[in-house]
Amino acid sequence: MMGLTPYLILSAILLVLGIAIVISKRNAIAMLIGVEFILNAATLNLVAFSRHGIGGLSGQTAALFVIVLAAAEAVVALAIFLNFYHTIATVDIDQGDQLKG
Amino acid sequence: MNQTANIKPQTPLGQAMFVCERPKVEYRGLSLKIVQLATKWGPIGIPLLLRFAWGIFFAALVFVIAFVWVVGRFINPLLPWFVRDVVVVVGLLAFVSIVAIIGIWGERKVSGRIQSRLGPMRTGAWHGWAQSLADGLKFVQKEDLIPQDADKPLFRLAPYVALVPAFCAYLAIPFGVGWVFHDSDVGLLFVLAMLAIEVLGVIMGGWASNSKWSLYGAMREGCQLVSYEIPMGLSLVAAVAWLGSLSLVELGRAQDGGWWSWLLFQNPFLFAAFFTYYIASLASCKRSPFDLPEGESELVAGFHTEYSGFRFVMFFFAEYMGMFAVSAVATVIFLGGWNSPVPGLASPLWFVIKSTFLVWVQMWVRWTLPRIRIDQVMHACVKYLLPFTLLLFVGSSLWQLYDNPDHRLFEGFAAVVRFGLGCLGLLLLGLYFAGAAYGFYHRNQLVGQMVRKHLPGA
Amino acid sequence: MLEAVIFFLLAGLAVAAGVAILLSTSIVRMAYWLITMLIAVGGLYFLLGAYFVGVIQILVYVGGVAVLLVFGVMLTSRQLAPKLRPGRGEVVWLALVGFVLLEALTLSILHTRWQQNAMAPANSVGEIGRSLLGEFLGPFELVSVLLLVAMLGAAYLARPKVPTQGPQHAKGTTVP
Amino acid sequence: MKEIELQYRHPPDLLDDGEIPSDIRTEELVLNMGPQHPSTHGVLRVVLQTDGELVLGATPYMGYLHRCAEKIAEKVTYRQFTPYTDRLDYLAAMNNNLGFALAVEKLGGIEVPPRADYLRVIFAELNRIASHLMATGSYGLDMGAFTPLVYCFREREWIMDLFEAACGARLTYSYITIGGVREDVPEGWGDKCREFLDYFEPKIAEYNDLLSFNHIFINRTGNVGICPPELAVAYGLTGPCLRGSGLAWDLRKATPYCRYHELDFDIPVGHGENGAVGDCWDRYFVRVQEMVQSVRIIRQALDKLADGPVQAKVPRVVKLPAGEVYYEVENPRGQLGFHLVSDGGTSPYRLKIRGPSFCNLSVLPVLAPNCLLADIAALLGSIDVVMGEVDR
Repeated sequence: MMGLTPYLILSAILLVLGIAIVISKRNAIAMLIGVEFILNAATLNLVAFSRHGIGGLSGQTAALFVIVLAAAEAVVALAIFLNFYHTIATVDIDQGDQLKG
Repeated sequence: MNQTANIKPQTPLGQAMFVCERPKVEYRGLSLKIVQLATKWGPIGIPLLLRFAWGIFFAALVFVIAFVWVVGRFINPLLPWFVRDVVVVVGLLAFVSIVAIIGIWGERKVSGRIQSRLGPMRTGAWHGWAQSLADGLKFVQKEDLIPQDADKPLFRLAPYVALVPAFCAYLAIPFGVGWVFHDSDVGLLFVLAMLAIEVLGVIMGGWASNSKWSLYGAMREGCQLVSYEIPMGLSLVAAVAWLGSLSLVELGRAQDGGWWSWLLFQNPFLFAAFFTYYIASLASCKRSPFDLPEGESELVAGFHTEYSGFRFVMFFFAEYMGMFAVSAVATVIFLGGWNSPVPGLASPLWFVIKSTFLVWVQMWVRWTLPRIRIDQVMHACVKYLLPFTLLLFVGSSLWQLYDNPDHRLFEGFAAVVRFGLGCLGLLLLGLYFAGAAYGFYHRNQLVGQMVRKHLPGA
Repeated sequence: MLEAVIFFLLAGLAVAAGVAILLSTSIVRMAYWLITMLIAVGGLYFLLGAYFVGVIQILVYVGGVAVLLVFGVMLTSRQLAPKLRPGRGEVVWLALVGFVLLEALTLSILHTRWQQNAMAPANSVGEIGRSLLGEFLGPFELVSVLLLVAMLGAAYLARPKVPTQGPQHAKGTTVP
Repeated sequence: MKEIELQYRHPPDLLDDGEIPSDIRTEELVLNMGPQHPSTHGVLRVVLQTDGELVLGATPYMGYLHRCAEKIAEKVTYRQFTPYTDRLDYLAAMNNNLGFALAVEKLGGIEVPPRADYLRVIFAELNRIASHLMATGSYGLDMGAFTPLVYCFREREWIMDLFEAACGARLTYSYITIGGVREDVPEGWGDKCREFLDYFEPKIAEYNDLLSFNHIFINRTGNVGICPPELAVAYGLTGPCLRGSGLAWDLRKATPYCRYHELDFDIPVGHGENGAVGDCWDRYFVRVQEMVQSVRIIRQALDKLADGPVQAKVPRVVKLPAGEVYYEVENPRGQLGFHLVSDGGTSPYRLKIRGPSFCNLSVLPVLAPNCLLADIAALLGSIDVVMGEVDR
């Protein structure tokens, strides 16, 4: 039986990786990928807590909420990126500093 | 040395068969040894193999299944759990391979009969039964071509991504009570999830090929699959809400006791949900009339345009496994799974018979209908199928709310409707068998005089 | 023992995916590495006994979000792809900040005294369903509304920019 | 010539409110359809400009099957050119033979005996049925329905057998030659032919059930690639493509040759039952109806077939007087014209062939814009080109 700690450390690593991806990439879709990493790190935490008797099943329920929110977020973000791409023909977010669309 | 000496057969067998040596082609890939052997011994070896050795191979597979059955049923408690798991997985693999092999052969025979042809007749002793094995042998020999500008790792990976989840789906499908690898309480969702991963392999292959036709195929696949998963899931949710479980074993067990207790006949909404599920499942395993991702008259071969040899076969296998998997889900959820039409004869055989019937209907549809256009596919899903399945879900839930002893009048009405639906189902089945019998009796007339002359035994 | 092996396999896969994304320059590869990570995390959910969450992770994330993402990549990555490699100075800063953050998190995790009482993996689907419609009914409804809003918003954002002309049938035909 | 302003959109019932499906609009892509593509019916290459699934423009490129048939004609005798006509529209070789023979006979003033004339009608119409069977069947294949093709081949096989009995060949017959037909049909051939017609006529209803009135098929072809009559005339469309646009123009009625004026038949035209007049479904269905009319014609011609010679007295090496003639016949795909210039020698001074497929194909760039990718297959199939005739 493995304890809680490995899961928490893994989730910390995933979180840091996600932050690094969001910071280092200029491509909007790559940044979205980084955000997914961060969300998954959080979800993993929640599920691990739930398994190890902290908060009962509400951890899993919250994980479900996170997954649903991530889906909604991905959809809206992709719609924005496609729009962005149609307007200025690139997904480089450095180009998106103008308010005119 | 003159020219004729070069093309003279080198091996004694080749000389005996008067077969010229094949031109020296540089083969790459895994199958080099097989190609060399086949080139050397092919002219005699392959016919011999097809006559005898494949029979032995088949017998070996049957033996493996029998072994698995014995081990899984009786010696199971005596063995460590991982031995049981390994044995069951090997047995499932054998079963799934046979499903795909027989499916491919069956598709060709079915299409032949529908089109007043005979289909494969020569390979193997009886009705070309070894045809797909021979094709498999041929595909193994083919060069494993990878386009120069392809994304090579993804190109190599894609067939596995398509094939492995299609197999994994079988891990949760129960063939009977106790005849399941893992009875999970989320078995249905697991099957759906695995079938959803399969899509990724197709998209991956289509993108990695770096061919425009493949890309079109991949994009169509993405569009179609993501859209049709929703009506497919909603139709299943109507059924799941009726029985209140996500476990396929529970769902099957709840339909015990005769055809009138099958979920299909419980209320009109579920009756319709079976058909919406079936249509959506056609779309989700790329079967005609939804075979746009590989529509050969529009996109040359769609996502597998650039694939050859064994990787192509893997896509093919994945398709046939997917066909059987969605039919198996339909069988378990709507058609009572392994339960027999009359109570007390439940057996995995029933499950296989019902699923095979649904697979046959898929083939029947494929060889009858033209292909739908992509915008019509999306409109059919979003405008008609999706609202309709939502309606079915709501209707089924409401029906369940009132179909209880508190509402005596409605309960009587529901019983009448249930009886009527059961009769309707029997009538449909009877019509089908009557039509089949009529067609069989008049087969010569349907086939036509020209062909009749050449039919064996005419 | 077996659980540990599987855990380290899946965890290694997830971390490898993250590192590969950091190092990769091809956006499609990144998307597929993301899928690898998602499947690995789904496997970890299975390992934790949260079958329902794991299946939903694969069904929604891999079957829906990831396919959508790959789709978006296909639509946008053909040309004019922005340069994906960060500058040298950025890498140094990134490594520094990442290391500090990771160190802080790991230390705090290791030094906290978690009260662990492991639960057996229960038949959790029914329980989750009950808690969704009982304890978490408010958030559940909110999420439903949010999904609707997201759907409408996405449809609005992705609407065609060019106003499409109405049908013009053969009336405008002129013949030489 | 004024520029033709045509802006075709998908009709309201197929796409929402007649708009371009803008949600699948991405960015332009040049797509080479062919020369090796399953639905280009040969070695046609169509360069498509696509925007996602939407086709913005299509340019046919041809010449992959060019065999200098017209130039060869100047080097061979008139009789020797007959086999070359087989290779023009290889699905309707009898009709090609007939057109060339009629042109030569017109210039040379050769009278053909009546039995040969009726035989010519019978064989031309049988070949029309065979050609239309191939066209409708492969149109089903273009739409993704494989089975009608095999059924059509089954019937076509019988016609091939009839041809084989008469002349020994199954695809390139060279049966209708200058001055009549090469030899008389064998004993009992007429009864075999009647047997085939009795068998074939009910089968057409079967194809209608299976394909023509199939809901999916109608949705795929109705209202797609609408070619109004003015456009059809402007682009010189002939044959089923013209009649599909609603114009009842058929050379067998307009300028009867052989004995068509003695035979009773109708000209089927497109009425736009499942969409607008001149859509793909109309062009397709005109072919189906023409098969019925051909059966009628063959029955009458078989009734009128009397004993007699089948070959006029024509010297072995035909020598035509100096002059020129243009003769057109109604081929399955349209009007096949031979412009023959003779300087009095034993071979043509110049022979210009008007291939119907070539002219019909010219309308593709006009009809293709704002179709979907799948509609290109529908369009090409309904125009029904044979590349042997386009490239000559």
